[in-house]
Amino acid sequence: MIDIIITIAGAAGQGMQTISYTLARALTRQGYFVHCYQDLMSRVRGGHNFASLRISDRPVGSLSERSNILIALNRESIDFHSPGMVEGGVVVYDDKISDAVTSTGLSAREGGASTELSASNNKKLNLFPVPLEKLALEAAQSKIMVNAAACGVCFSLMEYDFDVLADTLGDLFDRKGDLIVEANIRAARAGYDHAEREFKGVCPYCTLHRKASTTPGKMLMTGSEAAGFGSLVSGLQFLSAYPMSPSTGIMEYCAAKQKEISGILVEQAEDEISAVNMAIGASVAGARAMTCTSGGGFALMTEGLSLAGMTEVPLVVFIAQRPGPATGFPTRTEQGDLLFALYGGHGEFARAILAPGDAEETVYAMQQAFNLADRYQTPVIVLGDQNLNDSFWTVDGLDLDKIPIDRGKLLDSWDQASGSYKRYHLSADGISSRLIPGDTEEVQYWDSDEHTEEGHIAESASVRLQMTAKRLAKLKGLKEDSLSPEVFGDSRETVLVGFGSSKHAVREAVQLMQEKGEKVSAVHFPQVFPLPKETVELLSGFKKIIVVEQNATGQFEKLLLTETKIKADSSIRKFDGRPLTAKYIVDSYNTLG
Amino acid sequence: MIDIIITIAGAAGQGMQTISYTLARALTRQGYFVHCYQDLMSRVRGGHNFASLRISDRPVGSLSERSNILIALNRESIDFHSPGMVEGGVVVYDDKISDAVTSTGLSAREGGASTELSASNNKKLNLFPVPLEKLALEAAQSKIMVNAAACGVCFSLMEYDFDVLADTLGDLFDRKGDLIVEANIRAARAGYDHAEREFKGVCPYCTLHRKASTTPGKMLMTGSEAAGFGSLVSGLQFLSAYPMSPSTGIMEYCAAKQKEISGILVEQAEDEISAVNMAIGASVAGARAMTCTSGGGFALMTEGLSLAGMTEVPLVVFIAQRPGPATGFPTRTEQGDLLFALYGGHGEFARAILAPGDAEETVYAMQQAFNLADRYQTPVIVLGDQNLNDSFWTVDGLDLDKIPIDRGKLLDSWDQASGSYKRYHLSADGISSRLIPGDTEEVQYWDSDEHTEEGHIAESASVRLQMTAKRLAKLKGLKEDSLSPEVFGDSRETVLVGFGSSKHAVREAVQLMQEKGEKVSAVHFPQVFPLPKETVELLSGFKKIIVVEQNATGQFEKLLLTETKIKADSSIRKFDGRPLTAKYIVDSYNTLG
Amino acid sequence: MLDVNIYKSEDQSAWCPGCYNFAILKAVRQALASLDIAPHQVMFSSGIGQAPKLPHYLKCNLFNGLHGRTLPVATGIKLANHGLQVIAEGGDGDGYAEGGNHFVHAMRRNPGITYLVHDNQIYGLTKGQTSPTSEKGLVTGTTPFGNYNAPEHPLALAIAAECSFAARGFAGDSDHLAELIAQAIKHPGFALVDILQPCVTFNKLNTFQWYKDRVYQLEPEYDPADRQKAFARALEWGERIPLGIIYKKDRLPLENLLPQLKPGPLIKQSIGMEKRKELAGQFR
Amino acid sequence: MLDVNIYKSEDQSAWCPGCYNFAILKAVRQALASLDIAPHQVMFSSGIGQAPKLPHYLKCNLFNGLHGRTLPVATGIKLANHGLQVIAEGGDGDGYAEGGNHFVHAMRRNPGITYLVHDNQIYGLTKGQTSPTSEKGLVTGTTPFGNYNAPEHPLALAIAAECSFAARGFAGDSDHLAELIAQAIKHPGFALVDILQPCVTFNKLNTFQWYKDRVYQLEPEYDPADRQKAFARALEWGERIPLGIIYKKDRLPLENLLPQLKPGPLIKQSIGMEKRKELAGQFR
Ligand SMILES: Cc1ncc(C[n+]2csc(CCOP(=O)(O)OP(=O)(O)O)c2C)c(N)n1
Ligand SMILES: Cc1ncc(C[n+]2csc(CCOP(=O)(O)OP(=O)(O)O)c2C)c(N)n1
Ligand code: SF4
Ligand code: SF4
Ligand SMILES: [Mg+2]
Ligand SMILES: [Mg+2]
Repeated sequence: MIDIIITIAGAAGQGMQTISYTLARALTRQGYFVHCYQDLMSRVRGGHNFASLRISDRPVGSLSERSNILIALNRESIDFHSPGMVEGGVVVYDDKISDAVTSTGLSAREGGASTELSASNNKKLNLFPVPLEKLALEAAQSKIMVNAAACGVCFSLMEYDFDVLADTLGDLFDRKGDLIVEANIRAARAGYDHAEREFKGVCPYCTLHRKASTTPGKMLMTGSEAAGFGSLVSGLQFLSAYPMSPSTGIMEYCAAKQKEISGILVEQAEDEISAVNMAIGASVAGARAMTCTSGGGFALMTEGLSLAGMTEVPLVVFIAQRPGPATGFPTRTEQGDLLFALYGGHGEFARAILAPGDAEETVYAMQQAFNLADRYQTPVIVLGDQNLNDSFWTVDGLDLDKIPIDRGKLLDSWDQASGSYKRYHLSADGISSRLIPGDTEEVQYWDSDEHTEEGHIAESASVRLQMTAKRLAKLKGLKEDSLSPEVFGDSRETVLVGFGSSKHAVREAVQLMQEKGEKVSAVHFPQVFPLPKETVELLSGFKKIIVVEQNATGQFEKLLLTETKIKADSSIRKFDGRPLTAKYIVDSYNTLG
Repeated sequence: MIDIIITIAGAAGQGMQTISYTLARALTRQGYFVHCYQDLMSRVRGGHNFASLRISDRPVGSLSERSNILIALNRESIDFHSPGMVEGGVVVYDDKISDAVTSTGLSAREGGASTELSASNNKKLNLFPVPLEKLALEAAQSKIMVNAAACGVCFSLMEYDFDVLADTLGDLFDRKGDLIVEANIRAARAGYDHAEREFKGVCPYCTLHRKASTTPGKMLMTGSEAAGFGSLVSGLQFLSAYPMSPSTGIMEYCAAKQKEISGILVEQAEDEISAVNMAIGASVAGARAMTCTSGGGFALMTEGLSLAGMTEVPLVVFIAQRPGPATGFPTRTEQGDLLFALYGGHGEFARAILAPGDAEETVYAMQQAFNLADRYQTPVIVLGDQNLNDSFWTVDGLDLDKIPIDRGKLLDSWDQASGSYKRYHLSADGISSRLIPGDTEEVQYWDSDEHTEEGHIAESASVRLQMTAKRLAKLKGLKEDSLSPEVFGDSRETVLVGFGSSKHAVREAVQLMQEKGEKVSAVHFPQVFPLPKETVELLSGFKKIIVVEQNATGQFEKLLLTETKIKADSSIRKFDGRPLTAKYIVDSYNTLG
Repeated sequence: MLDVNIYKSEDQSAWCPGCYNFAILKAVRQALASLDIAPHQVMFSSGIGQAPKLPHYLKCNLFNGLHGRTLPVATGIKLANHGLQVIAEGGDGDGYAEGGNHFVHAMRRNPGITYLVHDNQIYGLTKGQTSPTSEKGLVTGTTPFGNYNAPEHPLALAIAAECSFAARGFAGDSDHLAELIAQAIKHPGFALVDILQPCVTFNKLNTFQWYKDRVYQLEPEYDPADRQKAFARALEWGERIPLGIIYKKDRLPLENLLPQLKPGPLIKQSIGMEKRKELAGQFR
Repeated sequence: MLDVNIYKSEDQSAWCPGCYNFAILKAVRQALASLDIAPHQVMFSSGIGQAPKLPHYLKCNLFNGLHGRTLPVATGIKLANHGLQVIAEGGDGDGYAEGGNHFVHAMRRNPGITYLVHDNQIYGLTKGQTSPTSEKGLVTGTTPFGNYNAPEHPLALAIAAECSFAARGFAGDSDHLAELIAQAIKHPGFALVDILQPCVTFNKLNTFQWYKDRVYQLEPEYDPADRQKAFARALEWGERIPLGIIYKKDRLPLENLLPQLKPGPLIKQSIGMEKRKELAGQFR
C-alpha cells in the first residue's frame, strides 16, 4: 500500500495552499486517493501554516502525524516539522535559507546525504536545498512561481511523469491566460529537472511512478465545496449567509457558480439573523433554501431555527464547527457544537442532524438534508467542522442519481373539492400540504405563534396539544428515514463509535489495531439525530463501546445515552483544535486499559 | 385547613388583576398564605383572562382546578368557569348582565338561592347578581371603582373585617392621592354592605372571619418581583434587558426601584444581543450585572453566554420560560427550555442552572446565582416560567442575611510582588483573580479567542488544553456549591421528581396521594445543573422514579440520565400552556399503572 | 378597483377597542383594492407586536414570523419569487429596535418591498415600554425617570440609508393613508411608510389630538427628489410634522439588478442535469 | 504629553506587512499620549476582524469580545464605571454589518465612548467579502457579479441617528488621524471616527492611492454644527472625500443625564442594608 505524506509549510500567504492543491489535484487525476489537511492560523499573512497531503492507492481521509517529504517555505517550518518526519525523510527548502538551516545544527551534504537532527529526535533526514526562487526567476521571471518550482521538485522526488503536472498546471491557470500557464510550467520544469539532477534515487520510498487506477472520474474537493456542490446538484436555489470560518467556502463556492448555472441566488446577509430569516422567507416562497455558518453564527440563528420548527418551514443549516466558546480557535477543528445543534432553539420541535464523514458523504448528505427538510417541513442541520470543510478529499465514483430530489407535499395546485386550503391541516401523517404562494388562488397563513389549522393565532389548550403532537410526530418519520450507521470490521468485541469527520481516523486506528490482533471494529454515524432504529441492536452486539469524539465533554456519548439508553464503557476525546489521528486514537486506546 | 379559591375572570383590561391583587394583598397581611395564578391571553384588551386566587392557612403554591367563588366580569366568564366550580359555589356578577346569564338557563333567586347548571355539569351554584357598576357610580362617581366594589363583596362573603380591606386599598392607592383612596374605600364599602344585606350566611364554607396567624412579616410578590427584589438585595447594580413576556416584570420592578435606591441602573437595550453584551461589559467593569428574557430572547443571547464562558465574566441570566417554539404562547407557561439553557451557546464552558420553585426560593436563588457567578466567573442561569413569574406568592419569614454577598476573587489591589497581573493566570483552583479596570495600574486583557494567561490571542494546542481544562474545572466547584434537593414525604417507594415552579403542585399531589395511602414522596430540585453530589444516593433510595415536568419531550428526564445515569421509570408531562396541578398529576399517576 | 370586502379574513381582531390599528387595516384594504391586487397575489411578512397582527385580519398570504425579522423574511420571499407583491408590516419596536439592522440594510439592497410601520412610539403588546421613537422624557415601565435617548427619526435614517421611497402617514386620516400605501406599493423599490398611530391604551402623550395638532400635508410643490431638503423635512418634528412622500429616488430595485433573476422568478428556475454534470466535471 | 512607548504591548501583530492598521495603531498611541491618558485609565472594547486586534498591541485594558458587539459592551462598561476612558474599536463589517443595530442605538444614547472604525470597505480577516461600505460593483468572493447594494455612508447615518461627533480620518495620514482621535476622545458624548484604511491584501480598488487622490481636509471655515451641511458632506464620496470633523453637536452625554449616576460611578455605589429592608417592607 502506498501511503506518502507531504507536508508543505510556511507563513500565511507564502503559497502553501497552491502547492498542496496542485499536487493533490494532479495525483487525484492519476487515480490516487488523497487527503490534505490545512492547518491554518487566524491571520492573512505571516505566522505558521501547513498542509499535510496524504497520497495513497486506497481511500484515505485522515491526518497522519508523520511526514515523508517536507516542503519548507521558511526556516521555522523545519523547526516545527522535522520532529514528525520519518527516518530518512526529505526536507526541501530554498537554498537561500541554507545558512539558517545549518545554523540549527543541521547540515546538508552534496547529493542530499543524511544529517543528524536535534538530540530530542535522533533521526537522519535528507536535506535538499533547492534554489527555488532562483529557478523561478530564471525560468519564469517571477518570484510567485516558486510554488510551481516546488511542485516540480516533488514530482521528481516521486519519480512521476512531468506531463501530468504540466497538464494540471495548465488547467488550474487556464483562466489566467496562456502566458501564466506557460510560466508556471517552465518553473515547474526547472524544479523537476533540478531535482532529477541532484537528488535522483536518494529517496526511494517516496516514488509513485505509476497510475494508481485506470478508472477515471475521481474528483478532488474540499468539504466546503462538497457541501456547495452537493446542494447545487440537489436543487438548492437560495443561499443566504454571513461569512464565518470555516463555513465561508460553501457560500463562496455557490456564489461563484451563479455565473455558470441558473436557478441559484446567493445573498450575503448583514448578519446571521438576517441570513436564517431570509432563507426561511425564500423557502416559504417555494425555493430550496439553506444557510451556512459556524457555531457562533449558529448561536444567532437558533431563534430562526425555532421559527422554522414552529412555522413548519423546510430549512437546511450547515454548521461548520470550530473550537469555541466565543471566537475560540477560528481556523481549527472541533466537534463541540453537537448538543447545541440538537437543543439549540427555544421550545420543542423536530429536527434532523446529519454528520458526514468525508466529502463524498457530504455531497449525499446535502441531498438527504434537502429531501428530509421538504418531506418533514422542518429544519435539518448538517454538521461539518474545519477538518471536513477545509481539507481536500478525493471523491470516487459519485452517482448523482443516488438520491432523487423529493419535495414532499409541495403541491402544484389545490383541489377546492377537498375544502379550503389550511396551511396546518391536521392530516393523518401530520404533514400538511404546501402550496407556492401566488401560484394558486388559495391564501395561506404561516404563523410563529401557536396557531390553528388555518394558521391564525391560537390560545386554546387543545389546539396546543394537537399542534405540538403534529410537530413532534415528525421525529418518527425522520427516524425511519435516517441514514444507517456504517460498520467497519468484523469483530464484535470492542467498538469505536464516532460521527462526522473523524470517520477515517477511527477506521485507520481500527485497522492498525486489527493488524496488531486487537478485536476492534468501528461504527460511524453519518446521521446523529434521530439515531436510526437499528442503533440499539447494532451497538448492543458489542461487548465494549468506546465513543471517540473531538470535544472535551463527551457530547455524542450523552446523545447516545439519552436517545438509546446505551452507556458507553469509555471514551477517547481530543480538544486541542487539531484533528483526531489514528495514532492519537491508538495511543489513547492503549492507555484506557 | 382553609383552602378557598376565588376566580376573578373577564376581558383583558377589565380589572381582574386589580381585584385579585387587592384581595391577595389584604389577606397576606392578615397572615394567610395565598397563591394567585394569572391566566392571560396575548392581548391588551378583550379576550378572556382570569386569576385563580387560592387562600389558605398553610403554604400554598399551586393552581387548583376548582373554584369556590367566581367574580365574573362578563358573561363569557360564567360559561368558562362554572364547570370548574364546587357544589354550592358562588358566582358574583354585575346585575347588568343578569339577563344574559339567565338566558343560558341559569337563574338567580332572591337571597341568592341555588340554581341548576347546564346538563353537562349537574351542580347547584349560588348566583349573586350585584349592581356593581351602579354601586361604584353612586359611591364613587367612577366606573373603574367596580373593582373595589367587587373586592368589598368578596370580603363580605368571607365574613372578614372590612377595615382590613380599607387599609389595603389605602396603601395600594396611596400614591394616587387621598381622593382616589377614599373613592375606592367608599366603593368597596358599598359592595361590602350590599353583600352583607343580600347574601349574608348563604355561603358558609367560604368564611375566613379570623386572622390566620399573628406573626407579621408575610410578603406578597410575583415571581418576577421576587427575582428583581432578590437581585437588588444581592447587590445587583446593572440590569440590561429587552422587554419580553413573562420576564418584563423583573426589569420593570428594578427600573421602578431606581427612583428609591442608589446603586442600580436599568437599561432597556435595543435588542437581546445588546442586552447580554451590555451586562457583560458592566460585569467586566466590576458591577454585579444580569439580564432577563424569555426563551426567544435567550436564543439571541447564547452567543453572549458563550462569550461570558470564554472570557470568564460573571453573568446572571434569568430565563422566564413560556411555551415555544418561536413566538408560541407568549402569556402561558412551560418548562420547555431546560436543555436549551443547558446546551445553549457554542463550544464548551461551565455554567450553573437554578430552578426555584416559588417566590421565596427565587429570592434566595438570585443571591446564590450572583455569588456563583462571581465565585466561578462564569454564567449562571436562573430558570423561571410564566407560572412562577406572573403568579402572586406569599413569602414568609425571609432572612436577608441567609446568603451573604460573596464576590469571589475580585481584588481591590494587586501586589506587584506576585508578578505582573494576568487575567487568566493558571492558579491552583482554576479561578484567576479579577481587578476592577482602572482601579489599579495593572492593565488587563479579556479575550474571546482562545488566549494565553495574559489574555492575548493564542494558537497553541497546549494552551488550548490548559485553558479548556481551566474553564471546565469550574464544574467541580459548582457541583460542590450546588443547592440541595428538597425531599417531601417519608416513603421510599415511589418518588415524583420535579424542578422549578411545579414544586408545590407536585407536593400537593403527593399529599393527596399519601392521604389515600399511596407510598409516594416528592423531590424538588432548586438547582438542575450541576446536580448536587447527593442526587444519585438520594434517588437510588427510591424504588420507582417518576419525573414530573411541564414539557413534551422529557427534558429533565434526559438531564437526569446524562448527569447521573439514573433512568426514570416513568414520567408525567404537561404541555398545554397551563400550569401543572395536583389533580393533573394524581390523575396521570393513576393512569400510569 | 376590486371590492374591499374580498380582503376580509375570518380571524377575530385582538386589538383594543378604539385602537388606530383598525384605521390602518382599513387603509391597507383600500390600497390593495384600488390597485386591483387579488388576495393571493400579495404576501405579507410580519413581525410580533400589536401592529404585525394586521395581516391576520386580511385575506392574503402571510408569514407571521419573529419580532424584528420582517424584512429579512420579506427579502427572502421577494428574491425567491419576485412576481409576488411583498408587504412587510410591523411596529416601531419591531422594525426600529429589534429589527434595526435589517431596516438599514434592506434599504441599501432596495428590493421591491413595501414596508408599513405602525409607529405608536411605544411597545403596545408588551404593555408600554419606550420604543426608539418615544419622545425624550416619556415615562414608561422601563424609564421611570423618562426616556433619555434622542428619539429616532426613521425617515431621516431612511434617507441616509439610501431608501428609495420614504413617506409618513397618519392613521387618523385613513383615506390619505390608503393613497400613500398605494403609492408605496406601486414604487418599484423599497418603500417605507412610517405611520403615526395613536395607541389609545399606553401612549398617553402622543394621542390622536397630539398628532392632529401637528401634522400637515407636504405642499404640492414639494419635490421629494431633493435629498437635502428631504433630510430637513424628515427631521421636522415637534410643532409641525409633515405627512406625505418625503423622499423618492429613481433606483432600480434589487430584483431587476440581479442577472440571476433575468430568466424569471428563482422558484421557476432549475439547474438541469447537464449543468449538474458540468459542475461535477470541474472537480476532475 | 506621555511617552508613546508606554503603550507598547508585548503581543505580536498578526497583520499583513504593509497594512495600514499599523498607521492607525501609531495614531492611537499618539492620541493617548497627547492627552496624558495612562494605560490603566483607558479601556478598549473591541470586536472580531483584523481591525479589532489593535488594542492587543497596546498597553491598555481590553475586552476583546464578539464580532459586531463592541458597542453594547462599551456601553455597559461606561455605564458601570464612567470614570474610565472607553474606546470601542472594530472594522466596517464588525460595526456596520453585524453591529449595525448597536451602532444606530448607541448614537441615540450618546454615552461618552470613542468609536474607531477601520473602514477598509472589505472583510479582511475572512479573506475578502463585501462589506456595507464596499463600492457598488466590487467583485468579491461573495459577489461575483459585483456588489449590488448602495454603499452605506456611515457618517450620514450617524448624522441622521443623532450622533454628537462624526469624523472621518485617513490611515494614510496618521498625524492628522492622531489629532482627530484625540479630539474624539475629548468629546464628551459618543464620538465616531470612520477611518479610511487601505487593506493591501484584499481591497485592490480602494488602495492608498485611490484614497490619496480623493481625500481633502475640510476647510477651516467649515462649521460642523450645521446638520444640513454636514449631511451633504457626509454623502460626498467619489471624486472628493472630505476628512475631519464633519458633524459635532453639543449634547450632554448619557452618563451625565442619568440621575442614577449622580452619586458617582455605579460600581462605587451600593444599596445598603437600610434600603434592603425598606424594599422588603414594600411587599408587606
Ligand atoms: C426576540 C423577542 N424579543 C422580545 C419579544 C417581546 N415583544 C413582543 S412585541 C414587542 C414590542 C411591541 O412593540 P412594537 O413593535 O412597537 O409593536 P406594537 O405592539 O406597539 O404595535 C416585544 C418587545 C419577542 N416576541 N421576541
Ligand atoms: C457572529 C460572527 N459572524 C461572523 C464571524 C466571522 N468574521 C470574523 S471577522 C469578520 C469580518 C471582518 O471584516 P471587518 O469587520 O471589516 O474587519 P477587517 O478584518 O476588515 O478589519 C467576520 C465576518 C464571527 N467571528 N462571528
Ligand atoms: S395596546 Fe395600543 S397599539 Fe395595541 S391594540 Fe391597544 S391601543 Fe392599539
Ligand atoms: S487583510 Fe487587509 S486589513 Fe487585514 S491585516 Fe491584511 S492588509 Fe490589513
Ligand atoms: Mg409600537
Ligand atoms: Mg473591514
